[in-house]
Amino acid sequence: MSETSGPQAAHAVHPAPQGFVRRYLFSTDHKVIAKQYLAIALFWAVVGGLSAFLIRWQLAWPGEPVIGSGLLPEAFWDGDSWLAQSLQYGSIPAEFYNKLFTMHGTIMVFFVAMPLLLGALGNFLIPLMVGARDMAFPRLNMLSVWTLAVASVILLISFFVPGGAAASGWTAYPPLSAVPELSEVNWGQNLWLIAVALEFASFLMGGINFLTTTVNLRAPGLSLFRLPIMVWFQCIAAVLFMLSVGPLIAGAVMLLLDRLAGTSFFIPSGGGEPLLWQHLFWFFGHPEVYVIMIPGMAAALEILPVFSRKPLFGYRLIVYATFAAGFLSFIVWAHHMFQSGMDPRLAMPFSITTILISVPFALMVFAMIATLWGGVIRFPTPMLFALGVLGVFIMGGLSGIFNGSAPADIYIHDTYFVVAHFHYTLFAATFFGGFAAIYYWFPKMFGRMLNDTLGKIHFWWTFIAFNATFLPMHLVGLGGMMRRIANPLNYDFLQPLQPLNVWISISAFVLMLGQLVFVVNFFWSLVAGRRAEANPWQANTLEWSTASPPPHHNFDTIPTVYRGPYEYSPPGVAEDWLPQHRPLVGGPAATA
Amino acid sequence: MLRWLPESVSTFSGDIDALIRLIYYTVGAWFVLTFAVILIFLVRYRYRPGRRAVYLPGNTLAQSAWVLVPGLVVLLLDIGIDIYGERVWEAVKLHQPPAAVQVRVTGKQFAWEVLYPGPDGRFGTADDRQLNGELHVPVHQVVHVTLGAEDVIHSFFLPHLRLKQDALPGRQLTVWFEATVPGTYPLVCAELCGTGHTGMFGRLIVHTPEDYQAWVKAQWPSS
Amino acid sequence: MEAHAHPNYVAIWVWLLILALFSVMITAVPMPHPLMVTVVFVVAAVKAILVALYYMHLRFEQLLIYSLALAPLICLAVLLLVLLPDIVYHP
Amino acid sequence: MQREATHAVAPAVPVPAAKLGMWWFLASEIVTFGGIIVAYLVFRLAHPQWLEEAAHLSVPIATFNTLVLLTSSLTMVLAFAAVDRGDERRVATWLALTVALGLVFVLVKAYEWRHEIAAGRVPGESGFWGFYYGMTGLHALHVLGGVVVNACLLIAALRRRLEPIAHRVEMAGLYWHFVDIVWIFLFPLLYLSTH
Repeated sequence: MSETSGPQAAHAVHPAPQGFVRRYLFSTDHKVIAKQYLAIALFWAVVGGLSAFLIRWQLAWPGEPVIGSGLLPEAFWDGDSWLAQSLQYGSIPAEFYNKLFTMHGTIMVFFVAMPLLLGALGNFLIPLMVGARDMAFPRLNMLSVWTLAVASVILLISFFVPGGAAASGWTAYPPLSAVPELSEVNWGQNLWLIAVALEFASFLMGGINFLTTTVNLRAPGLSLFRLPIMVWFQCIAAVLFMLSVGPLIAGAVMLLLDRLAGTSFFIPSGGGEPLLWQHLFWFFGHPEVYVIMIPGMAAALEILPVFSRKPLFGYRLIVYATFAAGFLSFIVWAHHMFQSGMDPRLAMPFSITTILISVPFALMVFAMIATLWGGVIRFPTPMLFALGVLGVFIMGGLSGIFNGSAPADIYIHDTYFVVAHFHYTLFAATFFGGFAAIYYWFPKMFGRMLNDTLGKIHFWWTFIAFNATFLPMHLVGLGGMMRRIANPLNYDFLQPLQPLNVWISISAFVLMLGQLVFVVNFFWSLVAGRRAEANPWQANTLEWSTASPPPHHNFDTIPTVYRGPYEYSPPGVAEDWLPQHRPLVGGPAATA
Repeated sequence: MLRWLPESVSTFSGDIDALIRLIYYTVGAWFVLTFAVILIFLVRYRYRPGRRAVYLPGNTLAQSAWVLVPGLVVLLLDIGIDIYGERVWEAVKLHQPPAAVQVRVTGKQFAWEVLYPGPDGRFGTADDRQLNGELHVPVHQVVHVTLGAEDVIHSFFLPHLRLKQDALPGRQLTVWFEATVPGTYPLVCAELCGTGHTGMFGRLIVHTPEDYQAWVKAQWPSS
Repeated sequence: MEAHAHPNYVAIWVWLLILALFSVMITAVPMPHPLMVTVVFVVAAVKAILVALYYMHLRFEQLLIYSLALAPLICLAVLLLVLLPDIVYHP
Repeated sequence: MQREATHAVAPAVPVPAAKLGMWWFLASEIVTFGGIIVAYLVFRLAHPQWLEEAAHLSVPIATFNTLVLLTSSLTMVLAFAAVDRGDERRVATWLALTVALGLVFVLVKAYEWRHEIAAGRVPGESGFWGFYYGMTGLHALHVLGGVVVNACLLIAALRRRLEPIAHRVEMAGLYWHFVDIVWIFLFPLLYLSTH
């Protein structure tokens, strides 16, 4: 950590490194690192999406050969290639199905959502938004992305080891995950634990940078309550992650010892306690949900004022509410365990805290709506996705009340209602929030605009197909369909739900197909998009005060900040925006 | 939406359904309200040339009231849901009425083993009988089910009775229910328990009193 | 470097040794087990606080550093409080 | 309303970035060690019979190791004080002592492990031994890591290059004292409170 002999060190101008390797692979530039995170996230999004495709295929048409598998010759399916062994003549056996949803959850939460929302957004935006030349510890930053890359490779290898990938769910409840014979997975689960632990290490390193950069490297005049919400939320997310992940790292080591060294921390036959893992997992797991969600919300909170041309309503209130939600997130975790056999007297206290947590999030939603009131609202693609976050998040929050109420959860727990609920919240954050951010900051990141027409097609396609997929899932859950079953047709009482399952699957395929619009738009705009000026959205925050894309050292001169980040349509100013760094010439000092 | 719930056939299933209904109408109202407001705002305040947005940072208490007051309403509704929920939870999971019938159910990969104590009403005696995947109970009688698991965690789920409880290896947990309608209902596993998870199910057979006597007679002819 | 003077590290070290030996010897004194455990852990906590305050200079740090050191302890206390009824005293 | 201000808003006495980063790392270490200690605590309370198993451990050896580690904290902090005074020779002496004491700790620990394993008390033997090896092993790894870091600093100090390592000695010290504190708790948790 020698690169920090003082707060001014990162404000020194370094020449951009030359050569492909130093410049793009082992770069210490936060902008390049952000793109590396983005690449990792997009790669895993494709893998996670493919696993989702197979999951939905199996649920709609259990046992049917996957579409297109007939194109491969019989001889291929007789062979012993990985694909032929995983799929039996094109159809999905139960043991492979278990691997699919396990890896889908793991990938989407740890290898898509976090790299996208924290890795890419946090890394790209924090130094630019606080007016710094780079992160406080650039080399640690590089180490964190490379640790994630190693974790990614290990997770990828785990698919191909004998016995295949982990198959005990992304929550990896022991004893199923602790004894190889019980899940019929051996090294897949070990590698899973190692990959996830490395991923945690990666984001712990990232978090150091988020906090230290924000505390120490802010531009002159940029007091804490002039920070953009994005910076606040990234820091809160980093702190939540750091404070909650430790026990699970300890738990992962213990589980690995159970598997490899013959201990019995979680194996009851040896005196262990399976519920302990669930406590450690969810003690981390619930704050983790907010680690993902808060930056997604922040993207929406950044974008709404810009396209409403209005200040963000209740800036401080939103920050305080998020602190409250972050604090509460440490005392709600047992709501994942109401039916787990934990002491039933614990249920109601946790039910109360869980339902209370709706209050800060409700405040945040109301503040977003209040921001729209009296605005001058335009609807380019980023705004559409930001509104998508708002709408989808309201749905997800409301359906959470069912799960949070312990007695209602008796019935709903482990059904598709839960699956619908967490896709409404996490999909809202990861994909709507992530796309909002990508459409909004793409010009800053790559210097070109994304095509707005394709963007709008992409939004409406995604929004409609998303709701068509996950809204009916609530009904399937109310009908009693359990999570993680490979074949609903096995159960008589689930037969009437099958048409809904088919509908959900078809909608999901349409949803996935719609993402091709984005892929085309992304790559086409990368090379042929309209060149972006420095501030295409007429936004106030500091990242727009420098060129698009920013030079290696971000700012030619470090800007001085005069006001908060959301001064849109301020009285006494001719334009309807007033950047943070622009002094008011001759105007009264108190306007902002 | 709520018509998708399976038929409700236990003494407490109605309470749980009522709670779900209460939450459904509460959040449904919020859903309609928020989306209506959002849509009205989006249309009413859409861009038109020459109009300038209102400068409203929401910093003062008077302005914050616009979000704080609805937040307070949310808080009150939350408390209401919790108070109602507390009673239901108490009835289902905390307070167990005295048992008329006792059985032991053990989950293992991948079946439910049901152990009946026999006419002497005690486990560990010669007249214990084990049936795989079949839970026979009389209607309108309080049944205590002592749950255990042999290998991994399973979840004892009776959708029509609105009863779910994980079965843990190394721990015995007792749940209760009282069925109100005779019939045959699914008994399934709701917690991932391995490759055969999707095939792990059995039946709950709720007998009329006469049927139940006949079933007991058939199982234990000597008594 | 730091603006403050260095405390007397050797004196603190002597205290640490005395406390360590005291906590070993106390286990040989006949007394009720819970009392002994309490004494042993209070002594351990005092040692830890001495090391943290003086060797790690927490006494001279700002609120931010303090909260980084304390917040994890609060989280762990919450975890312990919930685990106690569930793992130890379950029926 | 925020008034326009152009003055810098960095805290009056800024927290050095390295110190902030180090404390962040230590906080994450506290929750990690804390997680396993909390788990051990609840297991220990739930299994009174672990008392007898813990009685197999040697309190004199562990007491010796406790004194070794406490003393190494002293030498470490004296190295830091010597850095402050710019006394290069002393820095090297104190660092060398710290490294030596750290190695003594690890060797004694290894001897203990060998003794226990020879007596058949392996990790899988019971829950207690799982925790014993898990917790002391994790701790010993941290001691080894600290020894390596301190050895690197020692080499730099021997080369009379104090300037670049000055604040690194402080950071390494923070880490080393943290490892010491963990042991301060592991000692009573595992060895004492047995009789």
